Amino acid sequence: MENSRRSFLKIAGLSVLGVSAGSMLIGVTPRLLRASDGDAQPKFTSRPEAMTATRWGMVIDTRKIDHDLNMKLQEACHEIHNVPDHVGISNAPRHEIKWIWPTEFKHAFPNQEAQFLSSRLEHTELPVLCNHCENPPCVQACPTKATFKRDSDGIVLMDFHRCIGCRFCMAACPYGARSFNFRDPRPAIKTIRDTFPTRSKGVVEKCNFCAERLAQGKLPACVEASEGALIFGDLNDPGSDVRKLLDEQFAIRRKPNLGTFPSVFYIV
Amino acid sequence: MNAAYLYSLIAVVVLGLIAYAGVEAAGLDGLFGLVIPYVALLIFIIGFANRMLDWARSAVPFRIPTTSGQQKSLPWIKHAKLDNPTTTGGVIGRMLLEVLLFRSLFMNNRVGFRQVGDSQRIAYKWVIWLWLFGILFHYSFLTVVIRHLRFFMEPTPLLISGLERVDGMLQVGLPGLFISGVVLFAAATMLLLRRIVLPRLRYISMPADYFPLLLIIGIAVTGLFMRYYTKVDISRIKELTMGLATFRPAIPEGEIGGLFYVHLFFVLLLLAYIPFSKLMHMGGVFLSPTRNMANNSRIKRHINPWNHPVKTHTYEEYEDDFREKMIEAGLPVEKEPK
Amino acid sequence: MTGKPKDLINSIDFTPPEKPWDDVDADLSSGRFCYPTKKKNLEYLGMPTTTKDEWSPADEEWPLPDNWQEIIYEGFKDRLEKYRSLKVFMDICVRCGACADKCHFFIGTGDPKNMPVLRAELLRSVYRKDFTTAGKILGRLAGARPLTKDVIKEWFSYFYQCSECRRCSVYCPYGIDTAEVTMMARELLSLLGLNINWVLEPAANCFRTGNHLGIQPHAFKEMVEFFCDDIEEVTGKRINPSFNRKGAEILFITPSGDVFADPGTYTFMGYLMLFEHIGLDYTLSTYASEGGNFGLFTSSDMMKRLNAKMYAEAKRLGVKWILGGECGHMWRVINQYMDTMNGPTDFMELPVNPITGTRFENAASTKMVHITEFTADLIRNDKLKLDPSRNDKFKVTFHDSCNPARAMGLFEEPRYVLNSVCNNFYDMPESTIREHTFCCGSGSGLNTEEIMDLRLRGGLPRANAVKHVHDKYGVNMLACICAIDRAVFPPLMEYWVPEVGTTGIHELVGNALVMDGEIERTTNLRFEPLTDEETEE
Amino acid sequence: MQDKGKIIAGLIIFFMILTFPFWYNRGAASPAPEPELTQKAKEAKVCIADTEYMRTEHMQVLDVWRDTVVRDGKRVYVNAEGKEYVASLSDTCMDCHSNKAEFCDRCHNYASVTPYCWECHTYPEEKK
Repeated sequence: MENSRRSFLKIAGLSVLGVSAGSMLIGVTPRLLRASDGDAQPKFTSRPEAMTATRWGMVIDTRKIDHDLNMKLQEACHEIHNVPDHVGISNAPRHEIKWIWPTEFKHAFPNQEAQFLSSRLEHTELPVLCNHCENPPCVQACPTKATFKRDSDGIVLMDFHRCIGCRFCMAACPYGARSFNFRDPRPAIKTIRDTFPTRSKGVVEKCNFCAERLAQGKLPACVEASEGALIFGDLNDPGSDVRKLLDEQFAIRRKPNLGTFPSVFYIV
Repeated sequence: MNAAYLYSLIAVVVLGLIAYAGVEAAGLDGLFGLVIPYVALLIFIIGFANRMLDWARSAVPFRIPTTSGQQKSLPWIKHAKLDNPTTTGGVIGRMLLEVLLFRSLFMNNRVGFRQVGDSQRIAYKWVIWLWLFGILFHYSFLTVVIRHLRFFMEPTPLLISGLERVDGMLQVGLPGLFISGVVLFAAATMLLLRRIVLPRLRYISMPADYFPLLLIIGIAVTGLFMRYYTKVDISRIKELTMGLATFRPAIPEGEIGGLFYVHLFFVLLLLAYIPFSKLMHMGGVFLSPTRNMANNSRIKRHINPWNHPVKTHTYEEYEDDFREKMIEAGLPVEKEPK
Repeated sequence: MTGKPKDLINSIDFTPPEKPWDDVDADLSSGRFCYPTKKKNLEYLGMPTTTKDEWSPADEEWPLPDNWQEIIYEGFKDRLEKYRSLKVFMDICVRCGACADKCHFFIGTGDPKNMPVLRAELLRSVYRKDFTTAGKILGRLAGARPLTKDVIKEWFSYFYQCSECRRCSVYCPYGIDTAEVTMMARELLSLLGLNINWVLEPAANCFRTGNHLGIQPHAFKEMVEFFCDDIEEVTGKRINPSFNRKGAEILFITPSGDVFADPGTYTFMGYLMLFEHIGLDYTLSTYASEGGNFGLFTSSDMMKRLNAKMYAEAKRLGVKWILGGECGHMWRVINQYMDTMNGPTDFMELPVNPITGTRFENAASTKMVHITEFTADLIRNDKLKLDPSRNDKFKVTFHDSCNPARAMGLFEEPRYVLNSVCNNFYDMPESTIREHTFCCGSGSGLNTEEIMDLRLRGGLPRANAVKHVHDKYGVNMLACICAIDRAVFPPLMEYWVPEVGTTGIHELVGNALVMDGEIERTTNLRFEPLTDEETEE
Repeated sequence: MQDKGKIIAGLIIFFMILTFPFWYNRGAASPAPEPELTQKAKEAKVCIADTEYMRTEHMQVLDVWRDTVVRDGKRVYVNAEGKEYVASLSDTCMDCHSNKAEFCDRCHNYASVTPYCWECHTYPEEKK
């Protein structure tokens, strides 16, 4: 059913029509905001402990990265986000779902001069994830606005409810940061955590900079697990940890020539 | 009757108000929720059967199919088995294409004038709109009707929940948008606008053409409103409808709302209206002799039940009239003159 | 009477009038109606008459019997019981408008009552008033209106502006056939003695002499012999056809129009040459000397009365089967009515082509074969020696006559014959041929001089398509398989596309047929040189 | 009278289909089920809004919640009385109404409504 719904949309190109018709119908006046009774209006707010920034960013100190840490990062992330692990069920590479994963320097930075690379960089894998670009091509590619960049803090997010599985975003992302659920993810999740939803078959997913944790005043799971190798903060705040680090250390970003302006920096 | 639609619009609005006021002001929930449904259903069944049997009572004296393809003739000439059927199978095929796909409407074209040099020429353009709106209208209506069976069956059959899933596959909004409802509303509105906007169509349209369309639009609008906007408690509604479907009619406790009764009243009006209106085309299409007969009267003799003898001019009478002249011209005659 | 073609076509306006249609009276000014039947014809046929011998539809007061409303009511009721088609067609129209611009009379006049839907509404409105509950209660709101004398006038006007061509029926989602409605309306009008002379005079003639034109037996024979003289002059071969001969294998019946008027006469000559060439054992009948049937345009009873002589004569002469010539409505009667009305035909045998041995299984019950089926079979089996170059001066197109097209489905046979006997054949655009074909504009007995303007308008869609292929391919000859067409097209083409002539298919067969022992031909059957100097370039 | 048999047969089939719900239910009564409240819900007495409103609008609430949470990042809902709730189906709704089968499914099944919430969101029994 899921697939038929998605392929239908893909073929018919009705997505825009559907969304607009739907929002037209239900969006006339959100009854919810007209209150059920009484004069007071219901409203939404954020928790006081929520962490805020105007542009979240991350600095990865590659000098502190080793294989074990890489694994730890991924585990921390994938576990709390109910990311399925299809290994053993299906080994097809395209079935793999990953939010943060280790890769070799030459793959992470294909445009960098890699001759006579320090053996440290040559042999260590670096963690890569969604770059939460300032100019994200995936957002432009999405026909239903399921992928969007949050105005308030610059995080590139996915609204899974809206994703129709067209995978335009995957084609648009230069970093391969997105995965598609070719299979039902639930059987491949060891322990389903009820603090985060799973996804359904036919939906794209990726790193969300732990937006749900930031809202609770917690750092991203990978940062927490990184033993100081990953530093997280507001790129627009000159006094933030990330900015301080970037002041001191030379850092590079992935595929800078594409003009996407990643928010993830690598100190090499 | 250029303002014919006004009569029908007023009629529909008044009827809607009657149901609304009847329930909200006069508290006639029982009348609108329990009595009228059974009455309307009875009117429909009896009226529909009556109409069909009335048609059945009339004779079919001749085989008069409209042939829209090559006849069956010499074996090396390709016979159009569906458009000019000679067998029952062919007729069934032709009828199915007609009833399920509206084939005749599909080949509709429009006449217009084209300037060639200093004079005009007639030109024809294939137009698909009537077919498109027609088929969208009918199929979305059918889907909506079948979907509503969930209110009359417990447990809801898988087939119906399956249809709901397909109908709701856009998964837009909450409650999930059903494509059929929106399409029904849009197609019915287009069919109505067509009648109002196109001068030729406005000229041939009568109140009886606008009334059912407006009634159906009324049904669609009240339905869409209840589902997406004002909201109703559908558990209670199902309690009411299940009461009807199990012959234990009762008005459930608690508020259902006047809008629901307007919706229901419109539906029942439509149901009761069918046997007395052009909407009988749903049954009549199967009885149309130009489509439901095979073109085989040269192959197999068709019997006219009222075939009566007529006065003819026999050869004998003819020869009596012209015998002399015939003999003179050397034509053979049966009887020599005395 | 009628202006230039350009002005006529520019004058067509599809915009409906301001007033609703039931407030617009029928236009019964001179030239807008067919002359009513002379009383003698009605009396001869034993049909109801009007109360005055001489009257005109333009008169304010029509000579109707006192109980005219009752007559119509009873007649309507009777027909609703006898014809399911009528009852269903009265009830199920949804006025979707698909038929509106399919009628050639609507296209040519722009008169909304010539839209099939409104034409039928003329009858439906009265039906609703008298026979439906909704109509009785709601009246005009339900589209019902009382039967008044104005309604009768309207019926007379518009049911004689329908040529029963059935084109609307093809496009109707329910197959509602205005021809059927028109036939019923004409029957109802006939009950009041209202009929048109151009239909009833031929019908009366046919009843008496066996053919519409009233040709008496000796004259019929003389005319055919005259054709034989012409054939001898062109081919050097003498043909002596037999008449009323008992024991012949086949009875040949064709419309009398082919005996009487050009260009049908050339088609008749083509038949004679073909039969002579293959040595067919056939006979002509002076009694069954008419294939056509103007009873079809009057009432089913009249149709049956005129049709009866075909089988009666076949039985009297003891033939095995009947061969029918090129005629339109004749074939509607033969295909859809004849066997039901005047069968069964157990005195005949399943038609077998004596030359090829082909069994015409599709005529197993009627025992009557269409001449183009017969000729196509001969050509397919290589039994004819044909020289199509003798028709090279013609660039031919083919008009599907309404009845063989939409009441029979005879599409490929004539085209096969045409392609075999001439080198230049071009079909008209798809939307105007085969089941989509347009009427000549004068079918169903409307081929009468007094409504020439209307006929030219009704024929416009057909002429327009002919003009198209004339401009595109240089078509100069319009072939058809209908005697009414052959009478209608010469004036129609003269007006709209003067460069195009009219022919029957078997005229072209006659031209192309290389007969045994014939002299070298220098002219065609019209005594025209085989090639035109002008066209030779 | 031709084809009368066929017409009557067709009519009977048509009416059988039309009245199918009557045959299907065979007159068996089926009252609307009432959602069952857990002890916790009973004690709480109030939901985020009054019951009548929640009966008809709960799906709307969830729809607005999910949009606001996901897209605007505002995760706390303040109701008309000023009480704050974390706008979360799994954490808030299902905390009180932890009996999905008795609270949600009964009515949804009765009304043949199949929400696809549970394709992604967890509910208490699912926790392993």
